[in-house]
Amino acid sequence: MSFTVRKDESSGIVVLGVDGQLIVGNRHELKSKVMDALDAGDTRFIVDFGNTGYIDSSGLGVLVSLAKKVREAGGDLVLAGLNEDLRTLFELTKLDTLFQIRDSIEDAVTAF
Amino acid sequence: MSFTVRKDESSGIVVLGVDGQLIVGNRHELKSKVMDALDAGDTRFIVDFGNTGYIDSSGLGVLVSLAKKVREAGGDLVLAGLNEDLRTLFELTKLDTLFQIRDSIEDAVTAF
Amino acid sequence: MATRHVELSLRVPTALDVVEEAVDLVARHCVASGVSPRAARVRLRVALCEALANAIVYGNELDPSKRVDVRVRVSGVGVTMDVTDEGGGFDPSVVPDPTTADRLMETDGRGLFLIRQLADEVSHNERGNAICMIMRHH
Amino acid sequence: MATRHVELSLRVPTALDVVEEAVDLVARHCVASGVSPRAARVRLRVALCEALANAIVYGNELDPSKRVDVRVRVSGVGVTMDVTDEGGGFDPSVVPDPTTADRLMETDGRGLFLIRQLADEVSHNERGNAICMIMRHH
Ligand SMILES: Nc1ncnc2c1ncn2[C@@H]1O[C@H](COP(=O)(O)OP(=O)(O)O)[C@@H](O)[C@H]1O
Ligand SMILES: Nc1ncnc2c1ncn2[C@@H]1O[C@H](COP(=O)(O)OP(=O)(O)O)[C@@H](O)[C@H]1O
Repeated sequence: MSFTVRKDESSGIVVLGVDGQLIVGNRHELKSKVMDALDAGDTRFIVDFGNTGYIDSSGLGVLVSLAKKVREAGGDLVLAGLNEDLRTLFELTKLDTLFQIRDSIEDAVTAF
Repeated sequence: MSFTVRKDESSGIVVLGVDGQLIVGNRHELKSKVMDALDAGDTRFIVDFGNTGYIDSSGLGVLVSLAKKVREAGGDLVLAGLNEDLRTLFELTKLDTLFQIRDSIEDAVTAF
Repeated sequence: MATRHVELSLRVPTALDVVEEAVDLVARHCVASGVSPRAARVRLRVALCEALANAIVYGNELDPSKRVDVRVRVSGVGVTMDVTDEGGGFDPSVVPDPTTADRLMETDGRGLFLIRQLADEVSHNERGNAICMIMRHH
Repeated sequence: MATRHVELSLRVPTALDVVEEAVDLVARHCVASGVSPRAARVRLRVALCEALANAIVYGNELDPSKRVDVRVRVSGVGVTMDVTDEGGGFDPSVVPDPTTADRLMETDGRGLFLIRQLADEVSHNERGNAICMIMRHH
């Protein structure tokens, strides 16, 4: 379970990879990684769920909280790589109306 | 968990592969596979533990029982491919004195 | 497939960093007992994760002297998971819907809602410190 | 590594075909709790497998209305596994050594011996229907 941070070469967008779970026990790590990047001046973020197992309500909550902060800074946080089961979690909670959700990172890059 | 039976091409020796466990729940399968081959006239057997997880005392017991029957028929049953942990089980129970134990199937073929 | 299954109980310490381990253990057990890997991957894991987090945070109030008990039974019909904490309980009927427009931007309050959406049946004991979730095989 | 671990209990039906599943579940849990995979692969698995088989065959005499209870605790010192059946028990002090020349060709009688060789400490309750095995981290 770990989070990776990299910059997309051509666009300069920050891509955060969620490897494993995004849940109550580790969501603070993701939050601090995004906050660090915001402090460093980044405002465009993609969260890549291609290697994610599951997300709980705390994980959804931290995404909401981060999206608020990123938008306040004039940027956006776009979600990518969600499989059908993970996407269902966003649909059930109606958070699919709050986030831009794209199939792949390449698609997500064009969402900004 | 399954047992495979094949004949070594050049020697005609029956090679039994133990994939998974050889334990109380499945030892009868191994027994009947060897008994079938004995009935068909085979007397030389190698049991290949290269893909084996663990062996319990029932598994050891079935090997003892089969070795007796095979030797009564004038043949032998040689063990191969045991890792260090599995070999320890034979050493602890002194069954390493009862069986020919060889590192590889190629070595075991030369034991007859 | 054997109809009689191993029944699993876990005694979980009041610590959020063991939730993932407990959830994994239960999910793998359920798959070994015939639950579809697909159902176990997200649906079952998320429901159990929510129930455990609530038991640890709200039930046991992070008190390390307390424990959470989990009991899992797999039958031909489905999986039954009971999660019991040592807290005073709560009234599950007053938890609001987190999907209304005014609550959509909230960071909390989606746990019980998700459990109710993901499980086929959810019930609580009278005190409110035990939740029972049933997920039927589909 | 967290010092407080999930404590595992299993209620196992009296059926030999679930032994492997129960053993796997315990072994994976132990590894997740910090036991070395090497120790879990054969040593722990064989010891537990023997105890379960004895509980099912001799303790519960294959009576499907009976159950075997397994309790597993991992601490900083090692793993403690208790296996309890519903039988009348036995006297473990009279079980003979299976490695003597006259017994070497026997097909049975190596279970308890292996448990004693593989575990660091083995004890039984007075009735003889419960065995406690301790395997220390090395
Ligand atoms: N086991 C429990 N013991 C006491 N209160 C609980 C328990 N589970 C849930 N609650 C209460 O129900 C509320 C809603 O829980 P939930 O829907 O999971 O959202 P969240 O955990 O994000 O607040 C919690 O804020 C808490 O007050
Ligand atoms: N849980 C138990 N309840 C009753 N008797 C037992 C139990 N475990 C072991 N025994 C007795 O101890 C004997 C030796 O057991 P063991 O060393 O495992 O060898 P085996 O199972 O091959 O006979 C058994 O034959 C049985 O009589």
